[in-house]
Amino acid sequence: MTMINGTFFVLAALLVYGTFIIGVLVATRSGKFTPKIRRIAALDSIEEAVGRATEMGRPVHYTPGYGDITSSTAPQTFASFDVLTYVVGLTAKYNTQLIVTCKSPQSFPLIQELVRQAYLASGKPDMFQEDTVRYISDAQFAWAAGVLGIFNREKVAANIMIGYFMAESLLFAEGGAQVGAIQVAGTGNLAQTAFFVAACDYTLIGEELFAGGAYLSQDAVKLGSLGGQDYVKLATMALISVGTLLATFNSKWLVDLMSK
Amino acid sequence: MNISTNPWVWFMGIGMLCLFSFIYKENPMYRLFEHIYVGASAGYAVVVNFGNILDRAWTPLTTKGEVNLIIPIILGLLLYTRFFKQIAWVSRWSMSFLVGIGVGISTFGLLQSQLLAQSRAAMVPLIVRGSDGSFILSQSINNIIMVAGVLSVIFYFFFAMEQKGAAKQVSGFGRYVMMITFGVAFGNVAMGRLSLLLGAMSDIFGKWLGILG
Amino acid sequence: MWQKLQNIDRRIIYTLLLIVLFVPMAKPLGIPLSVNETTQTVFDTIEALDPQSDTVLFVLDYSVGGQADVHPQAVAVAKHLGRRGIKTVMVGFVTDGPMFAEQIIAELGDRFTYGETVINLGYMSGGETAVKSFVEDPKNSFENDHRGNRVANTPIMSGIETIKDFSYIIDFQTGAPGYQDFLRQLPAGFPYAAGIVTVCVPNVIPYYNSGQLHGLLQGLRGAAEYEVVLGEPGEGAARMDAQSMGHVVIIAFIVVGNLAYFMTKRSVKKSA
Amino acid sequence: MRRGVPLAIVFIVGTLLLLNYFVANDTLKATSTNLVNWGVIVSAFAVGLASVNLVRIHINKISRQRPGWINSVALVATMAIFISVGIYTKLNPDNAGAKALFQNLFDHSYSPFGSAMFAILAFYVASASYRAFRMRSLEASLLLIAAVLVMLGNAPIGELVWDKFPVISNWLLRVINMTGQRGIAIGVAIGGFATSMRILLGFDRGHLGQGE
Repeated sequence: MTMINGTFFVLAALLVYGTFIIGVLVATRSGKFTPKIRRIAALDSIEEAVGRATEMGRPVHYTPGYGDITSSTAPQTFASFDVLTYVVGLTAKYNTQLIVTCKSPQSFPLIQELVRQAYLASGKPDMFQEDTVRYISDAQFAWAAGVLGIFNREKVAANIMIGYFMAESLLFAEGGAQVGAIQVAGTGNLAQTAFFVAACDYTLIGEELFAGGAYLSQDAVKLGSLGGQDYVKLATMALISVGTLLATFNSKWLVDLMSK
Repeated sequence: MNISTNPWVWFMGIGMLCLFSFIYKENPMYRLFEHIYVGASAGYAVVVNFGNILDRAWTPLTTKGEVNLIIPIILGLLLYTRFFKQIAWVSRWSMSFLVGIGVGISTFGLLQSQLLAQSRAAMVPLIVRGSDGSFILSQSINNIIMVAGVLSVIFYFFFAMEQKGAAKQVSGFGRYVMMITFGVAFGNVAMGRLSLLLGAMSDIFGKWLGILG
Repeated sequence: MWQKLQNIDRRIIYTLLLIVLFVPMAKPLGIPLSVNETTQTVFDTIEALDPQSDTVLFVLDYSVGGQADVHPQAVAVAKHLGRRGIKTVMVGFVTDGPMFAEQIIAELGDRFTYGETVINLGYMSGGETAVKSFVEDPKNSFENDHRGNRVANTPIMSGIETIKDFSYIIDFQTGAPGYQDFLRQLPAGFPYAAGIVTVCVPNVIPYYNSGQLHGLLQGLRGAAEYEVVLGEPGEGAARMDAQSMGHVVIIAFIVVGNLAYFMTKRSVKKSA
Repeated sequence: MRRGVPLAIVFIVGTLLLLNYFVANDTLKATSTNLVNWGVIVSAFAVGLASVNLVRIHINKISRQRPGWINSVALVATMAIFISVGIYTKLNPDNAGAKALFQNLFDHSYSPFGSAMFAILAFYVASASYRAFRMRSLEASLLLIAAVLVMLGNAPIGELVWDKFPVISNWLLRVINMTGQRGIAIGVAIGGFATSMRILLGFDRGHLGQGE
């Protein structure tokens, strides 16, 4: 067994950063420490959005986006599931219809199960219908065409889009705005964040997407993980600062080490 | 060029126009072609995946004796236990298999090509000198902006910290950098999107109606 | 009135955009366009080739989805090759390639003689593996061309033994396989140029700067620039004019919206 | 069985795949290639499951004659045509007629309809920038100005007005845009990494549904 060239530093990072995250997580779970999370306006606004849909007696639309669970987009999809669980709870509380549209056939059974169980946990199993979670198509623009149709025909009043998105982001954001829906969005795909920022009412930027689960559920495990992420960021900032100073003085020591 | 006499091209042209009509208003013709399109693509997905099962599982299993392929076939079939309440929980095995794949193949890339490669690329000299040792002002300024920008954007994402005072200023600068980034991204795709529309227009007006071209 | 200009119906914007795009497509305006050095390189290289001895490998690695940017480039370069009578061997490493090759040959039929100055070898599957095997043995990679002729019997292929018998490779691409695959498989320093989609430009520029690419056509603009140096305005130039007009409309509406916003704010202040 | 087995599957499959990136070992490599291939096969079965949901929703609409049921007929019929022609072609690869029919179906519906929906984005870029780009705050102004400068740098007409537009837009793209993207990418990677770790090690079970 030999290590593949150029992966030494990655392994070191995996162990060190992983220890930060799991360490803080375990400390939080055992009640030794509780990170206090700052306000994230876009996440607060979800309740407002669902509330408004309730007042208008119109449905809430949720989509976890283009991403699936078997590729590099998986973490963003999982982050979306956390927010979805919260949204199901809200719609159960307010008795508001929820429509979840889904592009990835792989995540479809997971989403269906998640929504069904979340309604069960909220004591409203009857709110889960066969057409609550809808697989539309795994072709990007067919799914987009279907979602735009749903916006118009079912008069969606709140549109929540959290997960990995591609070019359909603007179709949804602009299409949602045209039916007057209040929109909350978030994606880790940088190129598409721009459209969400421009066209939606509230947007989760970058890593904020991954804060949703902890922030909304106040679950100790997730809060701890979020606290651990801060330490990883601190370490990354330190690493960049040291590397920059070394580079300024013509040393490539760190850059070389990182390639090992 | 003349108007096309090919019925397939007519179907294509009418379908495209009906889908385009959505930008005016959602209407019965859009609805019809939306459903045709969804049906076509969902059917196509079934065909492609039927082929996948046939080529990757069934054929090697039955003709080459690759017995291990019985495992994914069983896992795949177990997904359908969801239709039977009593044993529905078994489908979780298949789902967790997929989840395991997702976690297994995304973690390394996140660390190596995203986190570490980007950190490494951010390490640039703050004082840039030419090959003859002369100081290059413009590049030095660019590099200082880049390092300060990256650090403050990362700082913006600290969650377990109230952002007040100096901290607020730093993360505020990070937010400004991000806003310009988003503006650039938005402005930059305008061209690509217009290209696509021009392509679609030339299909409709050129290939089908024969006006352009 | 300013209040109204803050909320212009989107359909007005769409209609204007459509008209403004359509007019230059039907009748190009000829807005002057500066020509990138990367485009000029491709033109100069082809201009310096000798119709007697040189053969160009014309690779069509683009799919239907990305053709809007790249197909006009391929047409413009093919026009140049045809006009100069340079022998052109077309091949595709994506499935749609041969179809576009046929389209180009049909459109420029009077500039080429099939089998003598142009040939469409067809599609070779396997991505980078296919590129590798073609580079290693271009002569025997195809038995029959896309039209079913025996490749060995065609005059154009009679002079081709190894990849070095091609004087220039130009590869029009929308993704993989593309420049990275070719640069990995070709002998170092081989004259290879790429035609790419606009969104890829930032990623590809470093390869041109490092000298690995002998020319680069950048998106639809690259096509338009090529038509300019060629002196034959075509689809690229027309669409580039349309691009300009489209951008003008978008920016104009942003300006109007902001003007209206500030004027309304001012009048609200005044009345308060 | 209900709780332990799924967590074990995630851990074993995930760890094997992750390990394969670090260690050069033929058995491990073969195993992970197999696992990924199995993933494709299981995913293929998932497409069937999802399609059942799609068809059931529309059959329901048709049988209850809900408003718009005729569209559901179109959907189910198109789907049936694609599936039957496609599978027939797959099983009889030598039948040129079926092959051509399937190609025509693809080339004249699936593919161009996708381009049509994609092209709608050009209109939406225009309306979204008109609606959203107002100088309400410093942040909104930065967004707007950057977008307009880049548009002027890209379109030839901008260059005609002032030849420095491409220079400015290039600088924005190469310096500021790069900086912002880098910072955000690092954050996203950290968040994604933490999520993956929680799931891999079984701290997070939300994806398997809560309760029983």
